[in-house]
Amino acid sequence: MTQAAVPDIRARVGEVLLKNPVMSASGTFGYGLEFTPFYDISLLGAIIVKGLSLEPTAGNAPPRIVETSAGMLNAIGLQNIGVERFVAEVAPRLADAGAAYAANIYGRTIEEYESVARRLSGVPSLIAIELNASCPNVKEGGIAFGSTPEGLYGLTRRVRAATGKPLWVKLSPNVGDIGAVARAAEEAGADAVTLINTIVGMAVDHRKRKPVLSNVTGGLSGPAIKPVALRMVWEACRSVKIPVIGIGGIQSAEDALEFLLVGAAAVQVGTANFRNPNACVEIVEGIRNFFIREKIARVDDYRGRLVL
Amino acid sequence: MTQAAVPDIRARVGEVLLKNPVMSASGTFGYGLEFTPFYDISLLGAIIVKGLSLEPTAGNAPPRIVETSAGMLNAIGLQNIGVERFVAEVAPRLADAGAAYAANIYGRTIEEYESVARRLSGVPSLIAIELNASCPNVKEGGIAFGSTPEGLYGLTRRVRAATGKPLWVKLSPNVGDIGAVARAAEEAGADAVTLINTIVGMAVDHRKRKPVLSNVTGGLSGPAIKPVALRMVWEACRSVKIPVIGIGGIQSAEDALEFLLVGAAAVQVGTANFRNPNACVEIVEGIRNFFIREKIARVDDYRGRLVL
Amino acid sequence: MPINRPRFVHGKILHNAGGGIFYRMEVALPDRIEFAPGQFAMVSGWPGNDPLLPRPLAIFRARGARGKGTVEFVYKVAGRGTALLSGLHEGDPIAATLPLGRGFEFGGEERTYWLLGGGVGFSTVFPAAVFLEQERSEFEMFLGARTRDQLPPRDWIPGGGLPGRVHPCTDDGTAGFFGTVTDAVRDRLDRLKTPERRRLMILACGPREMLRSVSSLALPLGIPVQASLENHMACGFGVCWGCVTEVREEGKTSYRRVCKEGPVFDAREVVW
Amino acid sequence: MPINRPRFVHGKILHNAGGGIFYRMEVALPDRIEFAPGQFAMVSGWPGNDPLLPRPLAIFRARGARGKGTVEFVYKVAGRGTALLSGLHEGDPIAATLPLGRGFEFGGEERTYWLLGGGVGFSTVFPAAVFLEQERSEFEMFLGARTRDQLPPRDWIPGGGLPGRVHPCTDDGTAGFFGTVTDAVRDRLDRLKTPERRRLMILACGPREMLRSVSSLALPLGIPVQASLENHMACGFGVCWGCVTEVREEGKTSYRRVCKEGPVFDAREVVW
Ligand SMILES: Cc1cc2nc3c(=O)[nH]c(=O)nc-3n(C[C@H](O)[C@H](O)[C@H](O)COP(=O)(O)OP(=O)(O)OC[C@H]3O[C@@H](n4cnc5c(N)ncnc54)[C@H](O)[C@@H]3O)c2cc1C
Ligand SMILES: Cc1cc2nc3c(=O)[nH]c(=O)nc-3n(C[C@H](O)[C@H](O)[C@H](O)COP(=O)(O)OP(=O)(O)OC[C@H]3O[C@@H](n4cnc5c(N)ncnc54)[C@H](O)[C@@H]3O)c2cc1C
Ligand SMILES: Cc1cc2nc3c(=O)[nH]c(=O)nc-3n(C[C@H](O)[C@H](O)[C@H](O)COP(=O)(O)O)c2cc1C
Ligand SMILES: Cc1cc2nc3c(=O)[nH]c(=O)nc-3n(C[C@H](O)[C@H](O)[C@H](O)COP(=O)(O)O)c2cc1C
Ligand code: FES
Ligand code: FES
Repeated sequence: MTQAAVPDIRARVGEVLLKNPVMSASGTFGYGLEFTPFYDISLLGAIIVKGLSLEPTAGNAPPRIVETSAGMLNAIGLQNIGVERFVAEVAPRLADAGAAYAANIYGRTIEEYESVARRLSGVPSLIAIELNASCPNVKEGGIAFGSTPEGLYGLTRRVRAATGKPLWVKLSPNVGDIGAVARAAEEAGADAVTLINTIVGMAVDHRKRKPVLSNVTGGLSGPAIKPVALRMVWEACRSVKIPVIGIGGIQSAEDALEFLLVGAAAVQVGTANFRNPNACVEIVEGIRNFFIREKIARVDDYRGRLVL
Repeated sequence: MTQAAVPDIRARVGEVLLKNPVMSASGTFGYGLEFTPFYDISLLGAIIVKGLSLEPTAGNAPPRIVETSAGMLNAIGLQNIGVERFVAEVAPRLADAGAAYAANIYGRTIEEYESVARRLSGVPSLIAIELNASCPNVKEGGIAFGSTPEGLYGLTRRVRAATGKPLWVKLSPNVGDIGAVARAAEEAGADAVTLINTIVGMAVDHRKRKPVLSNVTGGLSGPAIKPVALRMVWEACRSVKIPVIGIGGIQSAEDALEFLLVGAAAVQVGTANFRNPNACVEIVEGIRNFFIREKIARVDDYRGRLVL
Repeated sequence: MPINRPRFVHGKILHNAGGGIFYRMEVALPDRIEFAPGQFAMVSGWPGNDPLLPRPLAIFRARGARGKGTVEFVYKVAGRGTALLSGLHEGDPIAATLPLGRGFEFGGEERTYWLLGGGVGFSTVFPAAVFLEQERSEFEMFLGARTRDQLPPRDWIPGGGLPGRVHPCTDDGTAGFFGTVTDAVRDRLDRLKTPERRRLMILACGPREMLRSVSSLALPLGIPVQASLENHMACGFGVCWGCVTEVREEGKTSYRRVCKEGPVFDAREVVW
Repeated sequence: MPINRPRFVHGKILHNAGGGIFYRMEVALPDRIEFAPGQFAMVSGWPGNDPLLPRPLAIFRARGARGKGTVEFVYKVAGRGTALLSGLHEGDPIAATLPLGRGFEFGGEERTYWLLGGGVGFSTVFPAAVFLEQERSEFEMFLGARTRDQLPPRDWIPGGGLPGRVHPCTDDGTAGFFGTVTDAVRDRLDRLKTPERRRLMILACGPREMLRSVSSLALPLGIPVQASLENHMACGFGVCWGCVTEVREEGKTSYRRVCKEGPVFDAREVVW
């Protein structure tokens, strides 16, 4: 029982082999470079950059965020610099930093999705495209695609055809049957599914009698949603054969291990970065230490080993 | 502007007029009598008793509960004394205590629902029947009925025909389109809809590699879910004409006011009773004081007055 | 009016300090409370909703006069809630619902008692010791810990001064009896004469495994065992059905609420 | 190495005590920090996830030597997070990300400065006063409060001893100038000679309405105004895009992050 002195914590997501199973979540990690004062970003499994669109996007009017119990609502409205500037200015610097990175993308139409995917396909250092079919904030955004298996199937198939990069489809939790939606993505050719995106929520000011967010509703993230995310990831793992990337409320290595335990191939860490900018690397370290302590040799010796 | 010295905080739910808009939520208030050491239970708008079934039910094996961030998962499995004992032993004592009370009911089949509803129809002091079409815990339970508009429509119509009591239908939040489900209940003849029931979640022990709950999944309740509940109540209010009873994460008068503001006719308070057994009466007092301070004469002068 | 049936009260911390691996906290309350040994409180009052639920703690001691009271708890840091409690200071607010549950029942005058406390379980049996001392009943105490340092501080032990009355037991033999409480009980039971056995009653609180094994020793000898169980609780006063344990009565099993029908159960009924 | 670019550090509270309606907290850090006046920290470290997000607080003062430092914050209880901070004690843990944001920019030697602090906004401008005092630059301070009791304690004010340099302003006239900071500024601007105006630069922090109205007085006179904005923040270091404010540049408007491109903005660019 001494084999696991230095565990191998590399994680495989389809054809992509990650240094470790910990990625930063889109929209909570900027374009990655913002974290270089805190640590060496090449230490992460991967960085998923802020959702990119064809054109730069201004986003919603403030207020865009509000805290809730153990969570937060955001309605950023996908403010971003656009795919061109990302490819020209950011991608080379991420590559220079030695970071593994994927691009989260969205469009207002299928054609826009295709264009963004095509533009990114030529970036050699990009490891994958993550299709955000679920952002509940922008009215003309992903919501129509991600909320039914049919809509998601159609979108995924088209983007699948538009790019040779590994395609990860990020699922909305605002559905009745997450397994059915995950299967639709799988059937349409996704290489992996990522879940969950934020749950649609709302906050109002009972004195001013107004919504707190200018967008009225926003997406709930943070520890509050972890039990829901874990259940959905578990259901998705039992519904599809492609890898499942687990996300939602992860704050610690223990949380991340829970997602691996129910079957996730890797995890993403979002809101936790805000309170603790070192969250992602601390989670990598925590997983490594757990594997050492418990003498687990590699991720697949732990992953999906939930005993019912 | 001095009219509101003593505001009228009575709340109307269809034909039922409540002393105030605050009810205790089913499953978090026992059969009501357990609260008599704490306060006079006739002070509440209404008490919704623990979900009743045709026969006494043993419930799930422990562990049945686990705490999560700002929330808890439960998989009680609807342990209850059965409708007969409730009618014979509990109902008279609630009536004696001067309490307004409604019965939350469930069945494993439509016929069982009908039988429970019929049995309760003859209890004069019972103000309403709340149909739990959403409990996610018992495999043979409400989940099939509450998760699609069609299923809910069928169930509601049958129970509607079985009882002359006001019928409130309690909705599951584990659906893609809460408005559609609320409309189905309305079309089938419900007098009101109550939402939200718990959101399906899961907790695992990463060290023991086992689910924490014997039932594997459980229902998430508490402040963690408030933003989701508030959004769904808001959507339901815009989807149906019948009254909407708001519930989910309410801990304080401010929280309750938020639900009224988005349009709820009344609210229910669940998990908050556990930490503070006086929660319900404190919320009644808090609403009254807010109305006095803000010179609001009656509930309808505040209810649904969200300015978008 | 003294608090003798469940009430939700706000208090302020008077002291909260460690003693070995345990903490002892005294809280000022709006009134004196009256409780039965084995009863407990649901303690909360920290800011924010995380942790959300109150934590059950045995009532260790209560004092006070009309309109003014204090309650004491003894606890061990087991997780987030107790860690949070251990960080509170004098003057910080605390809320509690108390007194809750069914405590120990005492037999007639002729009874002698063994009080068994495994780990922090001593906090539940100490009030029984205080009561028995007042009643001038005969009792002995068995206190179990992994090692010497994990025993309760000597000056907390009621009647701890009386030689022969308190039997510390350590798994590693660093103090008192070398072995578990169960081992010590087995040892003593073997040497007990029948009349002594007839008078004996066991009141116990500790890990479920200890309660189970002690019961399996004592019950066949006709010695009644009252076992105080510890389950995770949401409400503590019988309305959530979250804390149940399986019991057997007249051949049938059913789920009983540890917070309401317990925490003290007749060990014969418990399905271990 | 001193902390002069964003780092996440764990500290321990040295003092945390009230002064009037304000609290002042000093935290021991693993190293000395170097910051520009107007920069801030994201403060957290309480147990549990509720509140979840850290709270932005201006860096009021920082001291220390190699491998050992302290930072001070001054705050007012505004809601749950600050209420929680106010209940913390000496020795309690604190976490902070710091130093963050773009602070004030100072002009050439010939400049004179007015530092405006509305409410707790003084905590942001005081470090600028300390800096200007070191530089032997000329400055005056206008401190606004609703009433006398809500002014910062006199002994916290840098250069507070110098007569004529600090101008308290109270809405109710109970101390200093009778009126708001904006009123006082209007008053003084009216009496200012052109050469004085040319040298003047305004650094301000306070309610948005104060910043807006001061800007609308000073900007038309060609007096530069640097306004430190306060928005709700999630991260504080530019990765969530939650804290944006609308700015106008070359005729076009866009959303800028208060935490990254700010909190100090050229008032000409802000869309008020
Ligand atoms: C009637 C009664 C009296 C008690 N008296 C005392 C006392 O006087 N002194 C004292 O120190 N303790 C006492 N306890 C135990 C005490 O309540 C617990 O130690 C405390 O609640 C733990 O809370 P925590 O937040 O510190 O730990 P938590 O973080 O809640 O959990 C501690 C451990 O329990 C596990 N756990 C959490 N939820 C569940 C679940 N649903 N099922 C199974 N395991 C779970 C966790 O994984 C963890 O390992 C008493 C308990 C009861 C029921
Ligand atoms: C750069 C910067 C520096 C600061 N420096 C200081 C300082 O040195 N001292 C100091 O005392 N304060 C300072 N503040 C303000 C301080 O951060 C806030 O007072 C604090 O975060 C409030 O937290 P809370 O939890 O106490 O209040 P909260 O409970 O979070 O809220 C307080 C009020 O804000 C409202 N609110 C909540 N969310 C939103 C939203 N998204 N949009 C609009 N309104 C909302 C709430 O309804 C409530 O009325 C600074 C702020 C910034 C941005
Ligand atoms: C401020 C913010 C912005 C986000 N932006 C995006 C985005 O651009 N694209 C996307 O797919 N998800 C976005 N998300 C969702 C997160 O990637 C993640 O799915 C969600 O927050 C749940 O994980 P968490 O609880 O760890 O934060 C955003 C979340 C937050 C909080
Ligand atoms: C322990 C527990 C038991 C519950 N049992 C029932 C039930 O029997 N019937 C029902 O309709 N809802 C039941 N619920 C759901 C609540 O009534 C309520 O819808 C939910 O908890 C959300 O409200 P809250 O956040 O205020 O608790 C139960 C909830 C809890 C926590
Ligand atoms: S803890 Fe709620 S019934 Fe026992
Ligand atoms: S607070 Fe996150 S970008 Fe400013």
